[in-house]
Amino acid sequence: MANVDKEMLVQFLLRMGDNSLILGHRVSEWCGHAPVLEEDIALANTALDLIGQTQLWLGYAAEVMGDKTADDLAFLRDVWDFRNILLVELPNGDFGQTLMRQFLFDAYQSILLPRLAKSSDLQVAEIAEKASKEAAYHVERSADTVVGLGDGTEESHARMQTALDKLWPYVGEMFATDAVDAAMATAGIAPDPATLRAEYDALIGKVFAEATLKIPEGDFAHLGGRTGKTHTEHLGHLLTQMQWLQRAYPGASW
Amino acid sequence: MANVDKEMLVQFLLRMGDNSLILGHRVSEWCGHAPVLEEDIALANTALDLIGQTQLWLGYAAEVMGDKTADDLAFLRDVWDFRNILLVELPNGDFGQTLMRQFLFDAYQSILLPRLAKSSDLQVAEIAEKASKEAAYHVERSADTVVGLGDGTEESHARMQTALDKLWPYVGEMFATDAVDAAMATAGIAPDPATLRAEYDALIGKVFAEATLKIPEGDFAHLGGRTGKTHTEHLGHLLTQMQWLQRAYPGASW
Amino acid sequence: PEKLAEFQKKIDADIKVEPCDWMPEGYRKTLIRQIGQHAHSEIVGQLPEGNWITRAPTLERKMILLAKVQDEAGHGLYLYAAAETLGVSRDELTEMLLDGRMKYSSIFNYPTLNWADIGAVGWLVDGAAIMNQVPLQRTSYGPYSRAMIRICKEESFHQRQGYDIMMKMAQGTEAQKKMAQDALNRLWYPSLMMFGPSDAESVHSTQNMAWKIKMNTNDELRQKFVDQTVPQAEYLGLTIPDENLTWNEEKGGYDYSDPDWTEFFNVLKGNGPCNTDRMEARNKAWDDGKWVRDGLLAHAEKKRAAKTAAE
Amino acid sequence: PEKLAEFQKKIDADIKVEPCDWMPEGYRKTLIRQIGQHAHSEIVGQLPEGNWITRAPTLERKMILLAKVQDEAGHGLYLYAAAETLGVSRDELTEMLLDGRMKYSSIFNYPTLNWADIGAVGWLVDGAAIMNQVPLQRTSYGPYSRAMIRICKEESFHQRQGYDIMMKMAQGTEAQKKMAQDALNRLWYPSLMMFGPSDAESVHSTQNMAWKIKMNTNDELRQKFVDQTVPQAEYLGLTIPDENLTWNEEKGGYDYSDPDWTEFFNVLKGNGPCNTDRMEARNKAWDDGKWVRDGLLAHAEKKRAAKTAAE
Repeated sequence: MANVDKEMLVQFLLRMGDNSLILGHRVSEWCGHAPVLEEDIALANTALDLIGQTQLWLGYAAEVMGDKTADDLAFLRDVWDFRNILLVELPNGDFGQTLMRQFLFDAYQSILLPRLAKSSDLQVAEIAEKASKEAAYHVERSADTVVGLGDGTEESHARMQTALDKLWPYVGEMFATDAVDAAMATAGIAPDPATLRAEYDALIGKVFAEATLKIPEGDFAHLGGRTGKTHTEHLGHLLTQMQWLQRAYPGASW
Repeated sequence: MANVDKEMLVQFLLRMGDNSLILGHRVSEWCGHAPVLEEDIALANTALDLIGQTQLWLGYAAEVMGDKTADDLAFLRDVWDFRNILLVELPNGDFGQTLMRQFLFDAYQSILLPRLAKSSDLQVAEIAEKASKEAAYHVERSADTVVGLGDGTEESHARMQTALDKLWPYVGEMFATDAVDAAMATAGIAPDPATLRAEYDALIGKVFAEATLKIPEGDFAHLGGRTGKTHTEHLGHLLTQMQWLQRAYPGASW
Repeated sequence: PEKLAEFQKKIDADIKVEPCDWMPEGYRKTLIRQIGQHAHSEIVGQLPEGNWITRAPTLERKMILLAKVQDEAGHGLYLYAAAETLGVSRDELTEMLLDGRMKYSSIFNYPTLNWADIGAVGWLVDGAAIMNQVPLQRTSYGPYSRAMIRICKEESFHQRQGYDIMMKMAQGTEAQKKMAQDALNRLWYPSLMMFGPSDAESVHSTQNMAWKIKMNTNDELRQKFVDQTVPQAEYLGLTIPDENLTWNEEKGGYDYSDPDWTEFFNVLKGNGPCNTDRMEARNKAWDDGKWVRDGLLAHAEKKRAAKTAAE
Repeated sequence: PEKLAEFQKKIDADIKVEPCDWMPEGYRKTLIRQIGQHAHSEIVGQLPEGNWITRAPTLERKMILLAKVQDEAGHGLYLYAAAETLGVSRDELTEMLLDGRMKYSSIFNYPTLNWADIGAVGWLVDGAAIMNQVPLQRTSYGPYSRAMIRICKEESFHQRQGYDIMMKMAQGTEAQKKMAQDALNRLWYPSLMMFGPSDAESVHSTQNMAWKIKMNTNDELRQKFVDQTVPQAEYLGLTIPDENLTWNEEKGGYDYSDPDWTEFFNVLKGNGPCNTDRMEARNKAWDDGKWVRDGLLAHAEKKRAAKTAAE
C-alpha cells in the first residue's frame, strides 16, 4: 500500500468498486431480454467482467479496512455508503439508453485504467492492468453499437440522441475533483480525474461524430454519488434486490 | 376461539390476511401513477382498506400462534410461508388488468365476507363484519369501472377482454377446497369456498354481460398459492421491496 | 378603473371575491397560476412519498403513508376545482404542467433516500407548506380561501405524523438516528427555499399583497419557520446543518444561513436531482391513462344517449 | 428409394450426414424441429435462472450464474447455426417460437422460487439434459453432432456448479437446508418429465432411432437419470419426494413413481405455471428490440454501400 491516508484510499477503492458493481448489476438485468442473441451474450459478458472487477476493487478496499470482505461491502451497505457515480445507477431504459450509458462509462474507464496500471500502489496497478484490457474491449464494442444505432435508421438515431441528451448531465461527475482525488494524485495512486477530460472529450467527440449524434450544450452536472452526498431514488430499489438474500438470511454461507 | 385445530385455523387466517396484504401492496404500487386523479384516490383508498384488513387477520393469526405480531408475519416470512392466492401476486399490468383483478377479487370477498360475519369464531365474525362493508363498496366500484371500460371504446374493450383472458386461469383457485377448508366448514368458522362458486358466477356473469366481455371457456386453474405448494416468480420480487427495511435493520422499532 | 377601485375597496374590507364577481384580469391570472401551481405540487408531491409506500416498515406506517398520499390527491382535487371557478379546466392545467408551462414546488425535485425522509417531509416540508398556507386561509378569493381551510387542517395532521416518525427514528437504533440526521441534512435548505427568494428579489409582491393573494413576505415566513423548527430539532436531538445558526436576542429570532440560491434557480430551470424523473412519471401516467379516460368517457356518453332515447 | 437405402447404409456405417449431402425430407424436418426446439430451450432457459441473477447472494455466485446464462445463449447460437445448415434461418425459427408453432423444453415453464432452485436447475435439469445429450454427440447429422460435443462439455461443468450450490445449501443453516429440500420437491418430477412420455406412448421413435436422431428410448434415459441422481441426493442428505422409490436388485436400478403425465400434457398445452410469463418475456424482447435490429442492419448496409462506391 502506498503512503496515503487509509480512509482516503478506501474511498477511492469504493468509488472504483461501486461503479463496476452497480453498473454490472444494471447490465445483468438485461439477461434473457436483449434485442438479439449476440447482445444477450455481450451484455452478460460485460456484466461478468464488471462484477469480476468489483471483486478486486472491493476486495482490496476490504483488505485496507481490515475487518470486511468484498461481499460484506457489496451486500451489507445501505445507499448512503455507496460511492458510485449517479450515471451507473440510473435505470436501464431502452437498449439504446443502456448502450449509451455503457459507452459513456467505457470511454472513461478506457482512459482511466491504463493510467491506474502505472499507479504507485502496486495492488491498484495490478487490478487496473487486468481491468484495462477488458475496458479496451468494452469501449470498442459499445462505441461500435452507438455508431451503428446513431447512424442507423431514423428511429434508432432519434432514440440514441434522446439517450445522449438524457445521460449527458451525468457525465460531468466523472471529472469532478475533491480531496480524495487530490490525495490520490499527490500519492501517485491515481490521476486527478479532471486531467482526463480533454482526452475523454476527444474520444467521445470522434465516436459521436461518426454516429451523427450531437453532444448537448451546457455543462450542468448532477453530482453527489462518488462523494456519497446523495444518490438517486433508483439506487435504493436496486439494493432491495441485490442484497435480499444476505439481508434475509444473515450469516449464512452460500 | 372456536373448537378447531389451531394449525388449521392459522392457515385459514393466513390465507385471508395474505390475500389482503399482497393485493394491498400491489394496488399501492399505483400511487401517483393512475390515469386520472379520482383513480389515484380510489386506488390508495382500496390499498388502505386492504392493509387495514391485513392487520386484523394477521393480528389474529399471530395471536393464535402466540409468539408473533402481525408485522412479524408480514415482514419476516419468505415466499414459501405465504398463503395468498396466485391472482393477487401477479404484476399490475396496465390499469385494465389491475381493475379486472380487483373486480375478480372483490366479487369473491363480497360473497365470502358476509358469510364469515356469521362465523362461529367471534373474532373472525368481528373482522369480517368490518371488512364486508369495505368489500361491498369495493366491488361496486370495481364492477362499475369494469363495465365502463369493457363497454367503452374499442381499445378499452379489447384491453379488458385481454385482461380477463389472462386472469381467468387464476380464478379457480379461490374455490379449490382442501383439508383446511373442510375443517373450517365443520367448525362453522368459514364456508367451504366451493359452495360460493354459483353465487360468484352469477355475480360476475351479470357484470361481464353489462361490460360486453366474454368469460373464457375452459376451467383450467393455476393452484398452489393458498396451500403454499408454490407461488409465481413475482412474489419473491415483491417481498424484496416490502420487507426491505425490516430485513436490513432487524429489531428496530419504527 | 372605477370597477378596480371598487374591487380594491371590497378586498380592503375583507369581503371575499366570488367566481361570478367582476375581477381584474391580472388578479384572475395570478390566482390561476398560484392555485394551479399549488394543485400540481400536491400531485407531484405524491411521488417522493409514494417512493416509500412499497417499503414502509410496518403495516401501521404503510397505512398512515397511504392515507397521507390519498389526502394529497384530494387536496389536488379541491384546488383544481377552485381553479376551475376561474375559467380554466383541470385538463388544461394538467397539459400545462406536463409540457412545462406551469411549475410545481421545487422541493419535490429532491429525492427520498431513506425512511426518515418520509418523516422529514412531513415535519419540514409540510411544516413549511403550512407556514405558507395558514395565512392563505384569509386570502381574498372565496373558493381558494375555503380550499385552504380544509387543506390546512389535514396538513397539520400530516406534520404531526411526520414529526412522530422523526421521533421514533431519533430515539431508535444508531442506524435510525443516522437516517434521521441524514434526512435533516439533505432537506433543511430545500425546505428554506420553499418560501421563495429573498423579498428584495421577489417580483409582483406588492400588487399580490394588496390583492391579498399573498399575505406575508417570503422572509417573514422563512424566519417564522426557522424559529419554530430549531427547538423541534433540538428536542429530537438532531443538528440543523448550519454552523451560523444562533439565537439573536435583539430580533427575537434565529440568525441562519441562506440557502444556496444558485441551486434554487438551477432546480427551477429543470436541473434538480429528480425533475426529469418526476415529469417522466407524470407524463407516463397521463399518456398510459389516455385509453382509460377515453373509455370511461365513451361509456358515460353511451349511457347518456340510452337514457335520452328512453325518455 | 435407392437414395434412401444408400442414406440408411451411410447412417448404419456411422458416417456423418453433412449439409450438402442428400437427405430425406422427413429426416430434415425432424432435425429442424429437434434442433430448433433445443435452441429455443437454451434461450427460454435463460429466464428462470436470469430471475435470480439480480439476487445472487455473493459476487462469486453472481459471476458463475452470469457465465452460465451466457453459455446458454452461446449454445443457442451453435444450435441455430446447426439448424441453418438445414435451410431455415434463425429469424424464421424465432418467429415460430414466438407464435407458438415451435416448442421449448417444458421444464422452463416451472418457476425458480428460492436460491436453491438455481442449484437444483444445474443439478437436476442440466443433469437430465446431459443424459439426453451425451448420446446425441454420436447423432448422424454432422453439424448437430459437433454442436452437441461442445455443448455437453459445458453442460457437465454447469451440472457440477449446480451440485456445488446444493451442497452449500444442504450443509448450511436450517433455512438453507429447507430451501434445498423445497427445490428438490418441486423440481424432481418436472425433471423426470424431461425425458418425455413413456416409450409406449412416444410417436416417431422407431424411425428416429433408425436415423440416429434419437439414440435411446425415453424410459432408458429416465432410468439412468434416476439411478445416477438418487445416490447424489442421499449424499446431500436430501429426500427424493417419492414414497415408492426402492432399489430393485433384479433390474439393478431403482423403482420410482411416474410423474403426473396429466400435468405434463397440461404444461405442453400452455397451462404450466410460467408459460405465459416466458412467452411474454421473449415476445417483449423481440418486439422492443426491433428498432435495434433494424438500426444495426441499416448501418451495415450504409457501410457496405459506401465501401462499394469507394471501390
